[in-house]
Amino acid sequence: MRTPISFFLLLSAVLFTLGTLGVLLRRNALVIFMSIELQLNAVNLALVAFSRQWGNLNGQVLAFFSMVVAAAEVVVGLAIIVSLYRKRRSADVDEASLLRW
Amino acid sequence: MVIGADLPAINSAMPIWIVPLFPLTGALVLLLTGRRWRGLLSGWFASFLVGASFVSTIVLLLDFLGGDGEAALVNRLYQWVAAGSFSVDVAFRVDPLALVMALTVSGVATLIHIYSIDYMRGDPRFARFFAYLNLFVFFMLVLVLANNFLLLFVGWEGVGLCSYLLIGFWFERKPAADAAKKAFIVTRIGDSAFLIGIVFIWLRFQSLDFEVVFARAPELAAGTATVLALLLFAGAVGKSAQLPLHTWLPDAMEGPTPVSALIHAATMVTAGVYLVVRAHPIFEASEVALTIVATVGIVTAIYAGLSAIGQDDIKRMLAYSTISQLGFMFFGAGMGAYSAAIFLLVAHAFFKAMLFLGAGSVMHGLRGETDMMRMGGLRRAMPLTFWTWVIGWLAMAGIPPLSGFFAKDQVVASASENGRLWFWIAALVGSLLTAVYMSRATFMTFFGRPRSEQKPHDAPPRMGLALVVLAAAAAFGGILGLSAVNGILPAFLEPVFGAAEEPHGPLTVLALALASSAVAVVGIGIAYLVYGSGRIDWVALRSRFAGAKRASQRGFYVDDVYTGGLVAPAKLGSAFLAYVFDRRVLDGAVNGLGRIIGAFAGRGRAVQTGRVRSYALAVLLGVVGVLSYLVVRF
Amino acid sequence: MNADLVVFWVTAPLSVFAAVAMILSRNAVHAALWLIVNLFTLAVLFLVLGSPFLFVVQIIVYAGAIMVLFLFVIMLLGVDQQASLRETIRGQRWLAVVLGLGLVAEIFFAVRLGLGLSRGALPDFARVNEGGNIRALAEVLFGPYFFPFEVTSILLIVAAIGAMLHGRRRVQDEDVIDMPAAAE
Amino acid sequence: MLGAIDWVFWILLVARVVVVFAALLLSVLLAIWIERKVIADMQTRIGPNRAGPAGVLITLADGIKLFFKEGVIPAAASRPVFVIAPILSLVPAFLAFAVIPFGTGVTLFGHPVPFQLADLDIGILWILAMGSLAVYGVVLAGWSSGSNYPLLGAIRSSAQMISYEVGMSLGLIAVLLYSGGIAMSEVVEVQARHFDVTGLGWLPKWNVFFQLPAFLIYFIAAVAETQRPPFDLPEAETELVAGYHTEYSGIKFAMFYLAEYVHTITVSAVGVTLFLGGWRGPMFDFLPWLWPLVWFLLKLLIVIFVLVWIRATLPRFRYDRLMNFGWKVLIPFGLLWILITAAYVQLPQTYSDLRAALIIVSGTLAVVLLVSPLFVGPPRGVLDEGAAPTTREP
Repeated sequence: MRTPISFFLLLSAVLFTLGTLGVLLRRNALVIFMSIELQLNAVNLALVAFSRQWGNLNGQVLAFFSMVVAAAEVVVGLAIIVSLYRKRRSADVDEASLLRW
Repeated sequence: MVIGADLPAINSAMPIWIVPLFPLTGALVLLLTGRRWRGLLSGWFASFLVGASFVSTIVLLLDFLGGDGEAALVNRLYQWVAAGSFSVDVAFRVDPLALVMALTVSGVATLIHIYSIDYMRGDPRFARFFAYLNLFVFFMLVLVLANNFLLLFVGWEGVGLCSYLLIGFWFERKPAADAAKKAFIVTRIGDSAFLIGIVFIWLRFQSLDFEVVFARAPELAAGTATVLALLLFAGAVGKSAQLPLHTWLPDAMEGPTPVSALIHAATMVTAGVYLVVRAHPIFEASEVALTIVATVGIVTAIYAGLSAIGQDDIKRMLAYSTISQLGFMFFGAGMGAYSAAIFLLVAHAFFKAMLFLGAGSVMHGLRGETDMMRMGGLRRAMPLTFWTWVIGWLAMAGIPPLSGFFAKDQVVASASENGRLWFWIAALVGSLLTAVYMSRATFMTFFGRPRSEQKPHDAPPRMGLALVVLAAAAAFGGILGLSAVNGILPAFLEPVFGAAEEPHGPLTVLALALASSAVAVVGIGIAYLVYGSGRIDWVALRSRFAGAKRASQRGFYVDDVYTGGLVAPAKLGSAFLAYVFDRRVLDGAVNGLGRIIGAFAGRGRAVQTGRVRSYALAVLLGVVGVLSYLVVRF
Repeated sequence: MNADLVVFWVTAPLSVFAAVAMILSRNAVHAALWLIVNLFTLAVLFLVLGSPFLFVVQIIVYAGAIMVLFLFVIMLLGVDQQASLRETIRGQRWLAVVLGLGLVAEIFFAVRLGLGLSRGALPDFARVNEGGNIRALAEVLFGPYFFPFEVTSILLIVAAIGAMLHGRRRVQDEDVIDMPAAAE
Repeated sequence: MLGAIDWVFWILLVARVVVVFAALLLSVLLAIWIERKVIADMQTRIGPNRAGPAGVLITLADGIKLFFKEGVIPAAASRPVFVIAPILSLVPAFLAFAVIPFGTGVTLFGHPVPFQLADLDIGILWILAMGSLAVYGVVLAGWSSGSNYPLLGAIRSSAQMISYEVGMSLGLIAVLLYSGGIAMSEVVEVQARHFDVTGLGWLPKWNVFFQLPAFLIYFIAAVAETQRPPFDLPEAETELVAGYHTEYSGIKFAMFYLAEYVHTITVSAVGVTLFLGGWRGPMFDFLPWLWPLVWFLLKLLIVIFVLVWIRATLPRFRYDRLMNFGWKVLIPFGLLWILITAAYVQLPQTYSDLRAALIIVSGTLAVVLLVSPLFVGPPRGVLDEGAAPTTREP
């Protein structure tokens, strides 16, 4: 393999930032949630790249765990969004500001 | 799990933990799935598991008898606590004493489970009742099979918990809920002392294992031994309802009757006796402690006997009689007659469980009536209950050749053998009282004219089964200990207590036996004269001696003294703290602080927009800030 | 020109494009589809980085389960109207973009400081993947990482039960049969 | 590097892809014809009999007809997704076939040509991955049609596919544990052993014998995955018209139809490979590369025949029954079976065979007994079917 690992890391950084921007700019809870998934994936890419760089499998294992945790997180998060939607008839996060003063 | 890994020499065919595992399984399954069970199935399930526990205990017994003469089989499951040098294993121990206790517990519990199936039928929390019963059996087995003080304490507190849950099983009724709380709190006083005792044991011996502690107990200085023994004894006093911590037991009769039979007569309350007997090397290191045990025991026995005579409620009468009998057991233990105490414990488990179940059967037949003033003449309507009751009554009164005679005779005789004449006389007085109050209850309940309009009926067959089996045990249990020196039980227990000595008191065995039978007959005679013969108008007698009657019925006002002397001042003090100190001083300070903080917070809360995205932006700001610091630093 | 470099330069721009398209899609379903495209490109990159196992797990878990759940929820709720992209919080947009650029720049510097932007000689991964990537990964997963692995299984169960309870419609009180039928 | 490219290798590879693709298409044509013929036979009808000998070309004729029909796109549809959806349902079905070995292979021009597109390390996982992608075609088709029936049909189908995919994975995991390998070739290799019981030495140790429960789980889940009867709820036309592809017509509809059959053939082939010994069978010296093909096709034909037979025999499930069966029977059973298989694989390493068997049997009983209270009796708060709702006494 001749591709420098730093390329992957930079791609990961770009994707992570795009995910961050998605969280910050969008108001639909589902799209925000997808952006979080994008961030997680960017991190996974970095982890796998590190694993390749240092020649051991710890990074891959960590990425695997992060996928498992992501699955659990999505299940719970979607359940929350569904019940939020049932209550408020809207998936707009700006409207769900009950905790404001 | 490595089972008994460090004990290769012992070839126990069956691991000991199997025995408590059965009821634990039952309790867990029933607690988790209680509402799904329909009908009586859960009761059968629970009874089956406890029965399995009984059978496996018998297997253990056979293993032990067939073993190579080891004094005890020990299974270490795993290291439970490891904190610095403090290390405790979860380990179970089987020796003759533990086996006798475990057999009694699981055997009586099996019968009472079966009895309860009919007794509790139709209760909306049927399955939960059996879950608690199973849980109780589990903890009780842990208690008797434990190999160290801490595990014993776990079982000890566990049975306390189950006692609380079961006394308050019908918690919708305020008296039941109150009684449950009372039982829990009063026994806790003793338990605290017990726990302190355990800590002392650790400090002194650096171990809590029975082998280590008991092997080194004779080294104890007399003073240390006294303190240690009295701390343990305080726990026993609470659990076994001895003076002055006895007040919870009569109230505990608010629980379902099978619970009274199992927990508050046959098993849990005897745990105190078991503890004293188990820890006898510590007690023996202090003459003072033994004397105190004996004194407390005999005083309690006489006090509770007097109180029992005044009771009209059949269950409270039995409760006081239990206190009294437990007093006898402590008396025996205090006299050094350990196997006699255990013998009385086993016999008492049989006949008192039977009497309670008989009382339950009477209540069952009379739709929950417990007042003996409204019973009478039941022997025709309930022949089975009556005849089994008669066996229990005579056994308890000490009529030969029933089990109670042998057991009590040995306990009473132990005083004579020690040459303590006054103790012996006091014990005879206690026996006399026992015979009197039991006979009184019998005559009031089963003889004379019926004093209620109800149509009583006899117990259904499953309840009858438990009655008959227990009555048979009460009748023939004496075989276990025909002689204090070389009977079956004393011989079996010999490895634990050492060989019994030939009696050397001023009176011969035969004379002692004659004396105690005579006392029993006299007691029954007195009761017959007053309550059974019809020649004395005992109802009129009651009103003539109303003061004495009330004093006896109220347990000589011990409870009222507690209420007035301890509870009321405590309540008053709490009220002052709650309504004056807390409201004015503490609340004032807190409110003032709160107002100050609130004033600051009013400014700060403007930051909280409630919009998730603003918060996320703030997080990003932080991330970028921290990262730029790191990048600049490197 | 190496095969893996070709693959990288094909998938990386596609991946970035898909991510941009995702956050700019006005329709939630389209956003989800773009995210799926992005996930596939990442899966391919995992393959390039020597982890066929993560490649297939990425497809099964992310593409096969997570994104299907997303689509399912979108369809169930019917929140697929065209969303307005107008910003409502003052200053949010440009601050976000500036900070995002800052983040990328910082990571760029960090990578340059740490790894260097192109350094050849990578360790031999064939030895690490001895006997197949799955076997090698299993050795690590069920060796030093065994306890966390077991913990994740508990996490999954708890998440499933939690989601079930959370998403369940409340049963009306009068429909509940609480009292067990009186036994006999 | 460019100059060193081995042209023959690449041409053979491309040829392999093309041949497999064409063979799969051809087998779909035949499979549809077989299905119609067999069902007709079972219902004492004649079935297709016009196009070609015994109507064998009927599918081709149908395909040509559909190809020339007008492809209607509803006005409310989301156009790009509407077009992509049928492709998305076709591609994974084809791709899954790539890892299935259907013969030993031959050597051409000095290059070994295995009868398998790719023997991936991740064989079984690849099949699972492709199976999980199949949902997209359904979901997107239903959503993009912009109409209610397809949407409801898609929700139903995708819920069904997601649910049964779990059961299917459990079945496959059991085989994977039992075989000790993930690559398809390893699984086939394991099944080459024979029974070492006297009198049964001729019988190959196919996974179907010792993994019968896993086979049943896989088979049921596979039928549900492909949405064939009796699990063809999405096509319960009385309720949902034609399910998720109600709005499709012409060549796009043909693609869904094709995908369905490719999927059927693929899961059958997977079943044959994992449970029925794959291409293994008695070999002869004459044309050694041919026999594996023959055996594989024969087994495939038998499985497809069984599928058709089931279709002709069983009535359709009710939807809630289907979900209940999937979640409350198939999955717990699958988990239990994995437990048993794992014990079977692991325990003999430490214990003697007899003790291991004892532990497995008693452990299984214990698990079943402990868990069974959860499955017996009506759970709290759920009414019995048909029972009048009882209200709480005031």
